[in-house]
Amino acid sequence: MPLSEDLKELYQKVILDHSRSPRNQGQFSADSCVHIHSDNPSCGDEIDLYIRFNEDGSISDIKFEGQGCAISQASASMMTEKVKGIPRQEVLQLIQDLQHTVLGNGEVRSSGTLGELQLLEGIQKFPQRIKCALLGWRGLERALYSAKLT
Amino acid sequence: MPLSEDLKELYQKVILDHSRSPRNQGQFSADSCVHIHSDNPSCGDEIDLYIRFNEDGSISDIKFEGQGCAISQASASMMTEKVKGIPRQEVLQLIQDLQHTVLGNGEVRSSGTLGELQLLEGIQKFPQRIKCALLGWRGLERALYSAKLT
Amino acid sequence: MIDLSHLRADFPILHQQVNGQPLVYFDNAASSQKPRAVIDSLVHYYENDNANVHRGLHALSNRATDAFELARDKVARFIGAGSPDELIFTRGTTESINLVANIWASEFLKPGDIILYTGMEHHSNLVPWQLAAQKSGASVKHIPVLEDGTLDLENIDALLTEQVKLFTCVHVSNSLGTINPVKELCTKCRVLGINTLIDGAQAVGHMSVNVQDIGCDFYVFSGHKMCAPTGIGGLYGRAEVLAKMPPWHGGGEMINLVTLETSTYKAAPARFEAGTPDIAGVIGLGAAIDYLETIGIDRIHEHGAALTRYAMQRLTELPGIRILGPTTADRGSLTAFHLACAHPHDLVEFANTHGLALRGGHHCTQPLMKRFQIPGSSRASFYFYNTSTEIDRMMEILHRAVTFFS
Amino acid sequence: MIDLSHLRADFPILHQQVNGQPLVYFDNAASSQKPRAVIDSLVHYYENDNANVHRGLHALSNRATDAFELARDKVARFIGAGSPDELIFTRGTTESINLVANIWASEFLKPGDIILYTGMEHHSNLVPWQLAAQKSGASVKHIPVLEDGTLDLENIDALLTEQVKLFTCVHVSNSLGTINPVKELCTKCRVLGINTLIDGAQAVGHMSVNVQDIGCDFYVFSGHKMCAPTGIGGLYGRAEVLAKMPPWHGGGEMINLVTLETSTYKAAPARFEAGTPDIAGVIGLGAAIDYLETIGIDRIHEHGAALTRYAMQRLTELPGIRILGPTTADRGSLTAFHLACAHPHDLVEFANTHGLALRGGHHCTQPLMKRFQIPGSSRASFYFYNTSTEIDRMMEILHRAVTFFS
Ligand SMILES: Cc1ncc(COP(=O)(O)O)c(C=O)c1O
Ligand SMILES: Cc1ncc(COP(=O)(O)O)c(C=O)c1O
Repeated sequence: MPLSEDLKELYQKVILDHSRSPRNQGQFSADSCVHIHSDNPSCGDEIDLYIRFNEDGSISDIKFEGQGCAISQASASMMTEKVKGIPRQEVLQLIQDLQHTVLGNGEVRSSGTLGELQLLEGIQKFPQRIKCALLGWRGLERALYSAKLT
Repeated sequence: MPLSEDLKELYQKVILDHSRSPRNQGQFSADSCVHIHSDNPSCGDEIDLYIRFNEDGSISDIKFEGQGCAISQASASMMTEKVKGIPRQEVLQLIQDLQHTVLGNGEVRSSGTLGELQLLEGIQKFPQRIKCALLGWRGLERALYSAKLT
Repeated sequence: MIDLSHLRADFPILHQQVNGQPLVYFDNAASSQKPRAVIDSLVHYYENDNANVHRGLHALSNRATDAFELARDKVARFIGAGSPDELIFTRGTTESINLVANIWASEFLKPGDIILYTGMEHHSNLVPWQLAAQKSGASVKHIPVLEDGTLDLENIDALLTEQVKLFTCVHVSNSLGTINPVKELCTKCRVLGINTLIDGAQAVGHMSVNVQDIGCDFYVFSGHKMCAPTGIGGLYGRAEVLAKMPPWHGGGEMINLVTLETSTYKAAPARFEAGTPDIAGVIGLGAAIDYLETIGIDRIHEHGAALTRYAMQRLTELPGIRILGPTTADRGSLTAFHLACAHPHDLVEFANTHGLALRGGHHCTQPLMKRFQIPGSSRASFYFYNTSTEIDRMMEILHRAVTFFS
Repeated sequence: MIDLSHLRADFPILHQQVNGQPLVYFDNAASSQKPRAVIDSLVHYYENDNANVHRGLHALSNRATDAFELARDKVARFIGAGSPDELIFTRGTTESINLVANIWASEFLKPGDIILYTGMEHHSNLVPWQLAAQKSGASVKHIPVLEDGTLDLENIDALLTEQVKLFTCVHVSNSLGTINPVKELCTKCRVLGINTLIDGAQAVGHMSVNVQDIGCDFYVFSGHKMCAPTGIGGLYGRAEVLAKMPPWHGGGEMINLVTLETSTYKAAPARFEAGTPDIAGVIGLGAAIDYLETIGIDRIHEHGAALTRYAMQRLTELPGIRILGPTTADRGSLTAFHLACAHPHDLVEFANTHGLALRGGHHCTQPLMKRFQIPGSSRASFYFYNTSTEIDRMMEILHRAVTFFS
């Protein structure tokens, strides 16, 4: 398959759609959320995550603001749709699965749980874009570890 | 002519003889002479010139001490034999002639006046040795210009 | 437009397919390609003459030294230096600037002094001065960039205060294509006793450069952007200024006498070239200059300007395009733009799948991107081996990209 | 002696006549020759993959970046670094030392501190420390050299006082051939909290080197002495120490965020590699390591030691000869000597007219020459492509020289 086909696959409708109309855009007031800024200065991509946690460590609500390439913004947008409400342990597992999918290494626990995110698999053919796809996810991971747990 | 023949020519008996038994070795007491130190640290060659001048600027006596390669020491030794007693102007001319001979450029006023020094012509084939051949002469030049003239 | 397409035969790398399409290499501002003559000069050196320079008395070492110093003469002449002793070999523009920002600054910069640069400098001409300012207690100031991509010189005389000790400026901007009036600026500075450094990374090899005519104190450039090997570049320093600078690196070749306690140093250029240099790189740089001179530097400039004009004209076809930099005729041979529908990285990725090598991003000029309020731009940069047919091909691909991303 | 003479076919330069005689190249300690495989790696890079690294999103740039970082992995593994991030590319040994003497010293050196080096260091490992001491108010001290060319370590514990902040030492002396006990010395220093830098210019590529086993904080070397191109070398820095060091040069690739006022910086190795690197040089260094590994570094060492033993034994034939350095079996692959009848420069000149490339002079170790009270020495230095037949030829020529000059 020529690379231009791979590219089409990478930028499938879903991803272009998320990048053009990102879901869960915006922020919460500072005292009611964890705010994590991630950037990749070498390409100018930026993601600001605003996350509200439940008592049990699961995510009650999440928004983001950002700028950058289609991959970084779409990946973050898809992420915010995916992680709301599910238990902390499962989010951590999801982050790992997503990383394995994008890097094409390790084992994905159950690709079923990834859903739409499975589309990011196409990144494997574009290794220099991996950091774009993971930018928001790395922020989420930091947020999970920095959130005070009871 | 192969270079090994050129080399034989360069190190002719006369030059090897001067380098093994340098003429006018030694020094004068500091207050009675001009002392000039020249060195080429990149090859470790050193020449210390001790020169007594006549009232008219001509050299009344000259001695040297030094260490280094055969070329630098022989050239200095031959120089001390040559410059004693002749008028300042002629010494300056001689320095210039010698430089032209060694560098193979410019015009030698009269090769006759060079005598034995003409042998140093062979240096032209060994450009990296030119600074050895000129080490003592550059010192002499500085001495001539630094000597108080009446 | 003059036709230089026959020169493509000299560049083996250009004749390849990338992702099933013929390569169109428009990333010359990042690094140029190398002609057979330059590659051959390296091979010839390593197969015949390789040895350490300056220190040997044997045949190979003498040959290597002669070739090395001959290249210095060539480069010095090529940029119009007064003497080969004014030319110091470095790894490239970045190292050259850092040398000056360390050594000149350590001698001449005092607390309260000002270094004046511009808003369109490459990171390599910003960061070293910020570091030098931090060390010395000096500060940095900049000349703003106007909307049209030229320098705002209206207040230049007010900016050139007595505190300014060094003015530095890019000759040709790698992000905008602007050619700055470096001669006028250096003349002003010279009168005021302000030292000057010109970043010629995008100028040397693209247009005629004469450092004495410009009247700068320092001029810096990279070989890899002008057909020479990677890893070699130059620093021109006016003899008078170099003579006042303390040594840079310590080591072999820059010393006179070394003891276990202290040492004495040679004069320029040796003073600033400690250790074994990139001998093959220097010889390759000489070969690159020989090659460029057979074409003629003015023809190279003319061809680059014509290609750029053509590209800029055709780019306006694209909906939602914003073209950066001046629209005047006299420009560097590159054009940068931003498409509303696609982030530069997405666009460059798309181009690559069609065999087109563009560059997307901040081009090491983050402050400039901020000034124009864009996350980055896409850039097409040309050299003499590029053709208008390649620009047509680029346009075909960009049109497709617009359809794809819209 | 193992026979590696078939490898001579890999080195185009060796098959030439110099002054009508077959070239005998015994100046390997100054710079080694390059095998076809290394030359080819440069040609391949320039003909296929040349582009700037790290910054592009197009195919050539990705290929160049991959090849560049693959070479970093290779070099890091070759010297036993813990991670590729501990390997910084520089122009060579001299630049590597100067980086540390500037950057480590600016952070860690205070007035009253002591830098301890040895009496057998190359100028490149003396002058940078003298300059650093001048700047910081620290001072330099040295471990003396014994008559047999080894370090005088009797008082080492007394020398390693609390004031000593850095100890540096050549791994294999380029003037004596001594192999210093760097592991023992670094272990001592580690216990005392003293940082260590080992100059491996004559060791890497000649013998097995493992920086973690040695236990040093810094290890430096030059590619051009180990079959790689000119202009490339390395600095190993222990991660923990590198992490504490401020940036070196400012410029592209070493920054995170740049504004017109200030900037933030990446971690090692990028932090210390501003600007476009010598991409082809790095790739060539990787190719050199591949080549050396097909031979086997232990065989290279064994062959060099055997050649040196043979040369040292035969040199004793010459009247009035003084051979420098240890006479023990475990030595670097070089031997330096002084003939009473001829100054080294005269001898080397004579050798050259017979096709033999020796080195004569102070070998950038003036203090060592002073210590042994000689104006300089003649040096024959070997690599794996040299043979005992060539040593026989050298002896023939040296015998003639004795006759000529006596
Ligand atoms: C204007 C300008 N300055 C400086 C540089 C840095 O050059 P180098 O990376 O060769 O040191 C570049 C190129 O990247 C440039 O375009
Ligand atoms: C022991 C030693 N240290 C340092 C150097 C300097 O290496 P370079 O000139 O490659 O920087 C050399 C070689 O000349 C050497 O032999």
